[in-house]
Amino acid sequence: MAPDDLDGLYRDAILDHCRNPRNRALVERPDVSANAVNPFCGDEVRLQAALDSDGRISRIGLQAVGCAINQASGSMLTEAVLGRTIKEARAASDAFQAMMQGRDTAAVEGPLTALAGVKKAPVRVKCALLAWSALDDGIEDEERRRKDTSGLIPD
Amino acid sequence: MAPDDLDGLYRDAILDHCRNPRNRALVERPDVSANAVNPFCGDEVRLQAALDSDGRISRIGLQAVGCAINQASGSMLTEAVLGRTIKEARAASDAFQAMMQGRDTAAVEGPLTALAGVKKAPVRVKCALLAWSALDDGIEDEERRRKDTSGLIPD
Amino acid sequence: MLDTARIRQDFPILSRKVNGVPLVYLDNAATSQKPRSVIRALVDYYERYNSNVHRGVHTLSMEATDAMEEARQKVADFVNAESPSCIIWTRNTTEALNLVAQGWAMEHVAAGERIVTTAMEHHSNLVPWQRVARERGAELRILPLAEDGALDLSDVNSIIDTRTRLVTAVHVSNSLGTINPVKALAARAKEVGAAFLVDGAQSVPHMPVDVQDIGCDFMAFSGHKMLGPTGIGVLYARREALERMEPFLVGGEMVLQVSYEDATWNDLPMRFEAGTPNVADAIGMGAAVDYLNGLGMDRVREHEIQITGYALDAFGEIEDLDVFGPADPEKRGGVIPFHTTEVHAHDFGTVLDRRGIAVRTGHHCTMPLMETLGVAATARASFYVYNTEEEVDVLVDAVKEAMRYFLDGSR
Amino acid sequence: MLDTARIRQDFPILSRKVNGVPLVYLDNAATSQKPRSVIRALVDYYERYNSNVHRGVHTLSMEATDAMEEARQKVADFVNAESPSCIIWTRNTTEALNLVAQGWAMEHVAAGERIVTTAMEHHSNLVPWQRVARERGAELRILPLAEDGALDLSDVNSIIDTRTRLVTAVHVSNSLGTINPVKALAARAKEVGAAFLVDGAQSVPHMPVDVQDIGCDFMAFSGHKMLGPTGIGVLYARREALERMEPFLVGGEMVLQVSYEDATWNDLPMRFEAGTPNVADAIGMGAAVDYLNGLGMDRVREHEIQITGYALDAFGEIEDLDVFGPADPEKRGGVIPFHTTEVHAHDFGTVLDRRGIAVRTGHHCTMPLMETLGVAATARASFYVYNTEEEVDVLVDAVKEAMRYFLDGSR
Ligand SMILES: Cc1ncc(COP(=O)(O)O)c(C=O)c1O
Ligand SMILES: Cc1ncc(COP(=O)(O)O)c(C=O)c1O
Repeated sequence: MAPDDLDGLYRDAILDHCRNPRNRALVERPDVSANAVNPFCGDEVRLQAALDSDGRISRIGLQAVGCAINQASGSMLTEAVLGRTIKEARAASDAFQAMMQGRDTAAVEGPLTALAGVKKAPVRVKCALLAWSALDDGIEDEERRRKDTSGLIPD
Repeated sequence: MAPDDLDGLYRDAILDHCRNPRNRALVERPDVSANAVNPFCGDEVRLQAALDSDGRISRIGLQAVGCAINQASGSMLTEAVLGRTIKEARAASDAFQAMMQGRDTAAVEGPLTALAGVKKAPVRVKCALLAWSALDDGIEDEERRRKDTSGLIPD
Repeated sequence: MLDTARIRQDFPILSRKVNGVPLVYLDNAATSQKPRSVIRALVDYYERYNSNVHRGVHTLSMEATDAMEEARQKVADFVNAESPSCIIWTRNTTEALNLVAQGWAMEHVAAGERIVTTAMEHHSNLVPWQRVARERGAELRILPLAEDGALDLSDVNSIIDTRTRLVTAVHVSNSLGTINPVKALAARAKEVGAAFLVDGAQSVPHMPVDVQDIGCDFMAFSGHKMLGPTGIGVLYARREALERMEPFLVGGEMVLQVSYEDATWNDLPMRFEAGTPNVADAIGMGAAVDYLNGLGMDRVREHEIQITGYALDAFGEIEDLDVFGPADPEKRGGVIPFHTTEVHAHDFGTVLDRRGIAVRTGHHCTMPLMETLGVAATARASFYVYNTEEEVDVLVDAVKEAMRYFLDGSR
Repeated sequence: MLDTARIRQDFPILSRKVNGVPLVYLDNAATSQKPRSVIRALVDYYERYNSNVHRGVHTLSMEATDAMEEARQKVADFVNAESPSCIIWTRNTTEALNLVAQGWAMEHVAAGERIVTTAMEHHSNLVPWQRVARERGAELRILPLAEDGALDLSDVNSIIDTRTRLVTAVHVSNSLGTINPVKALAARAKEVGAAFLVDGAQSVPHMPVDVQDIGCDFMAFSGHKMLGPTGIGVLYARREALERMEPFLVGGEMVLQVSYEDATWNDLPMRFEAGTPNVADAIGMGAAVDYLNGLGMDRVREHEIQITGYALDAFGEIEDLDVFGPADPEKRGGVIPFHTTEVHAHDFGTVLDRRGIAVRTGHHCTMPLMETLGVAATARASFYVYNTEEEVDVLVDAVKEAMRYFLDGSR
């Protein structure tokens, strides 16, 4: 019974983010807002973010309910995308998904790399992805809204 | 490929009755009359018999359509019960069924014993029994009728 | 008591390693493992007498038919059904329950009448009744839960009233372990003239079950949960009930005569078995019944009371861990659902898997019950004839380890 | 050509003796025999990774889920389905056909509309439509038979008219051998806006079949007729068709969220697979597909044309023996139904069985067709990958012997 074995899955960074989740406070007047649910395990994520005038994520709040991997992934997400533009956030999301699906690990940096170990338990990969699917949904909504608005108000 | 092997099943008596069925002509004004069908193989039996004043089967007609075993069994049946009382016919039927179900072979005599070999092909036993189930049905009907009549007309 | 050491020899999978350590299989409520004799029965069938059944005059077909019907007789005897023609082969419990819903309830439940089920049903014994109730304008009533994981029967006589046409209950809950008082429910159903259906998925494999003694009209169970193969299940139905049922699947084998315009139905039980049956797995289920009879169902039950009691005691000593269901092992099946706010069920599942332990995690197909209990998911260990107290020790240690690990990272 | 001598080595049952002589298995249209690799796949599953699938986080459950989904992918590729989510596991062809009848046709066929099927359907593709037509007040129309055992399509455009909602046809007739022009029927169905369902029970096992090329909305087939285990079958359905279908069986695994009052359905294909699936046999069916792919379906078809041609020639020389179905082996599957007024089909069956030969006798679940043909029953020899011309010789000799025997007792 090698503890190392568990550590490969639940690395210290994961346990740290899970015990002390960052950016749990939801933001006021969010520009990006989305929920994601996995009905099979009861995991839930609620994500909100506000953009500054440059289109950068200036504030972010995320509340994750459920397993350690979901919570840690959500918490790490907030740190990874805070201060980034929407486009950069989307690229980060793509990179993270590529890593978790075993396609390409190159573009992921920082604590998020700790989640690569979850691939050892393939059914848990979707736990790691839940927060990111909320982010993708929120960004998509926001972009659609912008397009609609720019279409309505000719400049 | 031992021909004996087939002979155990299709004994000469069976082939003889099958090629030259006895008592094929249906009788006029029958007292006993019944049909039996096996929808799965298309076998059919039509049986009619007239009783004399002693309650003996004085005339009998049976038409069997289908396989050799059904035809032979029906033909043999007519010879076995002609001249018998209804009660005797029913006893003959019971004895034959006991033989075919492997319970008791003692009470069967004459050409009918040739059908015992059919037990080697258990699914075919019901072919051998079809005519007899028509006989049973016909006798039962006739007895019910007699009872009803005797109940209706007080003597 | 069962000789588990000897029994384990009969199950090839139990010598397997998982993640480098011996498999500790505690997911028996989901599906059981199979003894060599069951696997052998399948191989034997395919290697020696595989054939389509019914109406074949050739030797293989006769042998296959005989073997399948013999298996039906074994299953009938196992639950003390009055006749093998009361045993309908289905794929699983779920199909058996749907057969009652579609074939019986859709015919016999009318608008304004009631169907009564319980708060602890598996989705398979809940969703079919939602559909019948909706389509027939009937009311679906739920017998509620008491504090201790038992049914609250204080209002049973008003819930099951004279407008009730069908009462159904799970015999042993797969999420709580609770053994329900099916005999009493059968009696109340009879009183009001309702039919009574038992979901026996978790009882038939684990204790002596006598359908006539219970007095139920229908009972559903699955081969795969009782040492048998996947793909075969059973609906037991009283003959009178079967005769009032419409066929569910129509086609080959279940008809008597067919014209282009019309068809008449075959005798029981074939009327409810359309198409080529799952011959091999029916025979395999017969072999599973033989194996269980060899152990003795009384002793199977005894063993489970013992190991469940042992596990309840050990779990009871873990702080901050909740175990659901009745406290008395005599009142429950060998199912232990546990939960803590410290460790999510899925993390339990993953950590235990690294230790070779297979438990199920999630809602166990009882979402409404989970909502009532106020949890999103539980982890569930469930026992069978081959499980040992040593395996319970391995489980308990791993649960403690997981809790320490997630709480402060210590091991 | 197929190397039958080598292939026979893969089928343990073929070395069996029946009534003291080697088994000559010619009942393949009823069910096929199984190669060692399929039996091995089942044993492997039960000995190494048997587990309930879906949502289990433990290793065995993940392995079982992966293997079952891999099998689904194999089956999808085998018939060139656009996606594995278009493959629904059922028990057999009959259940697959009923799923279309109950899940699709009951929803989409209205009073006064038409369902069109053919005069040579198996009961399983006739009786379900009788029921839908009766319950929905629709009309069931039958495409008639031509002289040579083919369909008479001279009136097809008036029979399949714009009020037709569903057209269905057997791809290869199990009673005649006829290969039907399913592509043309698909085109006509599309023209009038009707859905098209193919009964592929006798085609998928025996020839290359491409559902997209045919252009059908649904296709049903059985594992047990294509070297796979009993108890597993498939409904292929186009995604658009599946999305317009109601679940047939409801309960565990096929739901997304459930309350006491209501439930929402899961994604495709799980929506149509309630309860624990037949995991082992699905995996076994995948192994059967592997085996057939190893042989090459083109060569399987070639072999059957060859052996069928050989048998047709030999039978053609027997006086007073009628063989039904198209004369050209290219236009038929490997099914030879024969009949003579001298020897009843059942007597043929019994005599051939004494010679080790397994043929099917009776109406082959096509009673209305038998009535059209004017016979009560036929004997039917049907071939597969392991059958040889020597076996045809044994059959032909035994048929001649039986005819002599019943005619004049000579042997
Ligand atoms: C053409 C055809 N359709 C349907 C079926 C029914 O198949 P199953 O019995 O596997 O449901 C058969 C097999 O008997 C068949 O030959
Ligand atoms: C109580 C209960 N009912 C029904 C079922 C459904 O059984 P199956 O999946 O074999 O249809 C189960 C198994 O999961 C169960 O535990």
